[in-house]
Amino acid sequence: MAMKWLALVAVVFTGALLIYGVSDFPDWGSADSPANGGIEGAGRSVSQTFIQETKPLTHVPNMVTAVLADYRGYDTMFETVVVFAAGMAIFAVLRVLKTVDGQHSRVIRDRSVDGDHQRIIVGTTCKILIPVIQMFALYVVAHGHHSPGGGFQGGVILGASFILLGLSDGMETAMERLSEGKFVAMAAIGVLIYAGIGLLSQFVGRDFLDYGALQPLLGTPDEGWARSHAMLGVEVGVTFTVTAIMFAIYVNLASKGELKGGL
Amino acid sequence: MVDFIEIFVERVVHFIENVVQPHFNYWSYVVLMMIGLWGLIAKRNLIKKLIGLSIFQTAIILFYVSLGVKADATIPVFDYEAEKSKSAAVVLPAEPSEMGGKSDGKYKKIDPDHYANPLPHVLMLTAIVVGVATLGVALAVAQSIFKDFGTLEEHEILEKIKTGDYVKHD
Amino acid sequence: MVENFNIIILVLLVVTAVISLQVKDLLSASMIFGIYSFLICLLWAEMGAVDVAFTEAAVGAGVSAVFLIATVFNTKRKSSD
Amino acid sequence: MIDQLPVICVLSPLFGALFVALFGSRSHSACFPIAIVSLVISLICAIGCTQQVFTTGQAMDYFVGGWGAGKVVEGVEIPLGFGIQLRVDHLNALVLCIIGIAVLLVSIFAIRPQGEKDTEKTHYFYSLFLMLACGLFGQTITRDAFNLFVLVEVSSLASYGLIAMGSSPRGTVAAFNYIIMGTVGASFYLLGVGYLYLKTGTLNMDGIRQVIELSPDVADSRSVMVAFILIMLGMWIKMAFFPLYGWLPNAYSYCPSSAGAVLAPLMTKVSVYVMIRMMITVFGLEWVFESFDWSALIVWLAVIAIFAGSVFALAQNELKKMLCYLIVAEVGYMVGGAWLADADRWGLTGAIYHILADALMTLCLFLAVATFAKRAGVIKLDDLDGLFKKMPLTMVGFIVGALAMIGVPPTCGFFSKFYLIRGGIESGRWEFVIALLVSSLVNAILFFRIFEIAYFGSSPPEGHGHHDDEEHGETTARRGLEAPLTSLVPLWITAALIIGLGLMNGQVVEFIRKTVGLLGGGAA
Repeated sequence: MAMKWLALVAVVFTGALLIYGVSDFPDWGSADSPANGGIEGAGRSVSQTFIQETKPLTHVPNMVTAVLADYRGYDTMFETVVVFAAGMAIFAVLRVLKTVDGQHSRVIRDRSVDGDHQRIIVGTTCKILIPVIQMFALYVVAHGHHSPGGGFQGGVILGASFILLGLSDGMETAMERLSEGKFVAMAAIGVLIYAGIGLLSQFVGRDFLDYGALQPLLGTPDEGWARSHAMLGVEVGVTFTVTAIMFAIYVNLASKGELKGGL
Repeated sequence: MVDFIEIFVERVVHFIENVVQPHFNYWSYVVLMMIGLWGLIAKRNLIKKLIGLSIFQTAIILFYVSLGVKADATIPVFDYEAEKSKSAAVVLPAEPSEMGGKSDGKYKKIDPDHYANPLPHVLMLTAIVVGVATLGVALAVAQSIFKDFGTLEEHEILEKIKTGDYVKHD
Repeated sequence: MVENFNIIILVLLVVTAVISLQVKDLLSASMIFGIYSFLICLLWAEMGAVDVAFTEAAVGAGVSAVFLIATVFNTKRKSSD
Repeated sequence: MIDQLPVICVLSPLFGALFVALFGSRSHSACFPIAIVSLVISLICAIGCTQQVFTTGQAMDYFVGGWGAGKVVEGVEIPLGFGIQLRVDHLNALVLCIIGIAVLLVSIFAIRPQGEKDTEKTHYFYSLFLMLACGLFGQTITRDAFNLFVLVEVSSLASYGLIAMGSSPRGTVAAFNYIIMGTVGASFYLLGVGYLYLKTGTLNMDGIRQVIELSPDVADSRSVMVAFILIMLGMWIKMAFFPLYGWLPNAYSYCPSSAGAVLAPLMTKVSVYVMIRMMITVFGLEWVFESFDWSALIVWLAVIAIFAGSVFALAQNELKKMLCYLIVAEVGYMVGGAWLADADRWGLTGAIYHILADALMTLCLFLAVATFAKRAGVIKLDDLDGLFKKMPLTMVGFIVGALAMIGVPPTCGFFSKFYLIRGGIESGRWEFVIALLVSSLVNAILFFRIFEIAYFGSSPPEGHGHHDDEEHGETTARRGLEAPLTSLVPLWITAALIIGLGLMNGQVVEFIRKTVGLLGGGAA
């Protein structure tokens, strides 16, 4: 009960504070607010520069992708590291490496007639669905430059396709496709691709993640195209990590860290 | 009395029109956030706490997305057709002409008010992914707690800690 | 400037948020949280944040609901509050 | 090459973490060398940056992705805040060095991480440990308000994993609370940054300060004030400042001891650093102390924090928990010092110096306590009985740390208290001065009690079941209870650094005071 009162006090206090701050916000949807239009007399705001110069600088139509993977690519790299750290943390917390008496707590699903029927229907449907989902995921990754999408979304969808396989056909089947050693390595390689592309431009003699430096390597007509291609490489790295870790989190949570049995 | 009520209603309507309406999104983000915070503190079930935490985080994301909205803008993806068909280049007043970018040839200078602000979107992509990573770790810890205590209710866990009634590893 | 569409979704959001915190069955709570995520994704798509909406649809309504459900299956389904 | 040092400092542990995850599962013996090499590279980079800042007297700037402010790329002039800026200046150079030293020493100490469920998880431990280091370096070095949030989350997620992987069920519960509190703290910070972004249109710290300084409308607006409160609240949760400290003692005392040895000295200190960075760089000291004059209230909160921490520490009979409550008191020192609005900024100087000093002192004590726990099974104060004879070499390190905590002259603990008290006197905040002195007294009582137990023993030998203990003690004494060199060397290095930092206090303080805003009271 005491917690309820504490919660009430905290909620009322924080809410009042936030509303107090909201009261002198610019109107919702105003294009002239400092965030959108910049401070008066200070020239173009950062976001206006993003909108106007993304096309000349990187040849990428989707500004979100350009800002995400290039201008603020350092943020995105650490975002991928956050995902990787979450995966490692879950392994550290939950993974049971030594089975105590050789048997795990969960009985493998029953083989009754009814269960088999369900299995056939669900299994067949998912077998048809999963390739389509995976193809869509790859499309989302590849088309991130031109439409909404990119490494995270594609990675999550790709990871979800493996999760679906685990749900419909049992975790063992999914783990045959993507075993533990594989997905941990895949997650690490994903971040490594990202940071490696950044490091490559350092070797060329420019700053970290300066994709323009890769122009001679990629043989593009100008630096903008080099940025565009390097962003695609970076997105692929993100996809690797996100796919692997989403699946890893699922298998750990569903099997209490035993990576057997599952839901 | 009737006058009083009328004045009161008038005041409320005035308040809603001038204070709440232009900021409606911001107000509702505060409401959602407070629901999340309430769930976070007052709920005793650990999973409920995590749902509250997620609501709290999505409310913050709603706030960020709201601040990047421009009323007459489209999504932040470059629109070839629209840009090609524009008759005149838009020149911002504060901008010197020599840093105008490549306005020659293929497309003209882009009107920044035509597109939504991409920066908050980028930030929130990061925040969403951070949110799901935190949720995953928290759920793993919750399962680990369940393994040791056999319950996910906070008061029962505290009770068991007091009595020492839980699985102790050496 | 706020359109009615926004207001409807915002009201629904508040309703789903309260229900998912109040319902005693954790499986229902997870599902309703998935609905909440989907609604908020609609709202963001409407506001022009398509990338954010896409991510939220995949992450919030998809994967985190699965994570919650996996945990609920492995622990207890009933909650005291 | 020199100009690449800031980013290498952050990247090196990241690559280490990735290689550990890749190769560590096959052979655990690969983890340790990878960790050491990557952390040594980081430390060298941190020292190199400090050297550079010291010799040139200028801050080192680094723009990730080459999006430097004012640079012209393909005919486009890049504005400030377009990309992400890293900057090593007088404020964070030494903090970087301390982080580098602490993580390196702990990783040597943790050559065999103790207290986790099984040693099969060594590679997860090292991977998380290196990511924690990466996050700490990153959040110290970055100049971008949102990037700071991401790096706070990197280090937080790693620390959640490190705390929850311990074998104690109470540790898992503490980790859960820590996750909730940590996420709420980071979310408040994120929200504050959002309010600032709405009002200033940029995420670069210098950019935000320029807008606040130039435009009185923004500086006086409610949103900026709320943003400031939110950011401070978020950081106070993260650093366990007085009313919000509930998560800390359990989280740090029930986690694996090598994880505790790195989390306890660094996590709270880096949060204090972030708070000071926010005050100096984002809002500007003038705004903080003039437009938003809450100095009195916050110094009082700090005084309560110091008293509460000390009193709770006195009440504990578990060694680690006692140290955890002392951390709560020390956070009170730093927050109070930072908020003493004296004209010459001696309080703030003292607080920054105390970040360095306290990181070393806490590291020293936690290393010693972890060694006690590992070698002699010491958990409670009474277990220390006669430890002086059994582990004299470890005890030496512990004594140095304890004397620094009390504030005995040649150690750095004395000088940090000296500057803090000077700030307190100059600003006329006598309550803060008194709290500092009382806290030193309490620390003296606490540690001399420990010395007494460890030297003379707490109870007469005919105590309950003491016979077994003695026999056990005798056999172990023959084998040598003394810790191995991998534990002793980090401990002694820390102890030497405590004294070294104390002796060098003049130069260090002179260096710190070159931070913009600390000299002459105004931000430039």
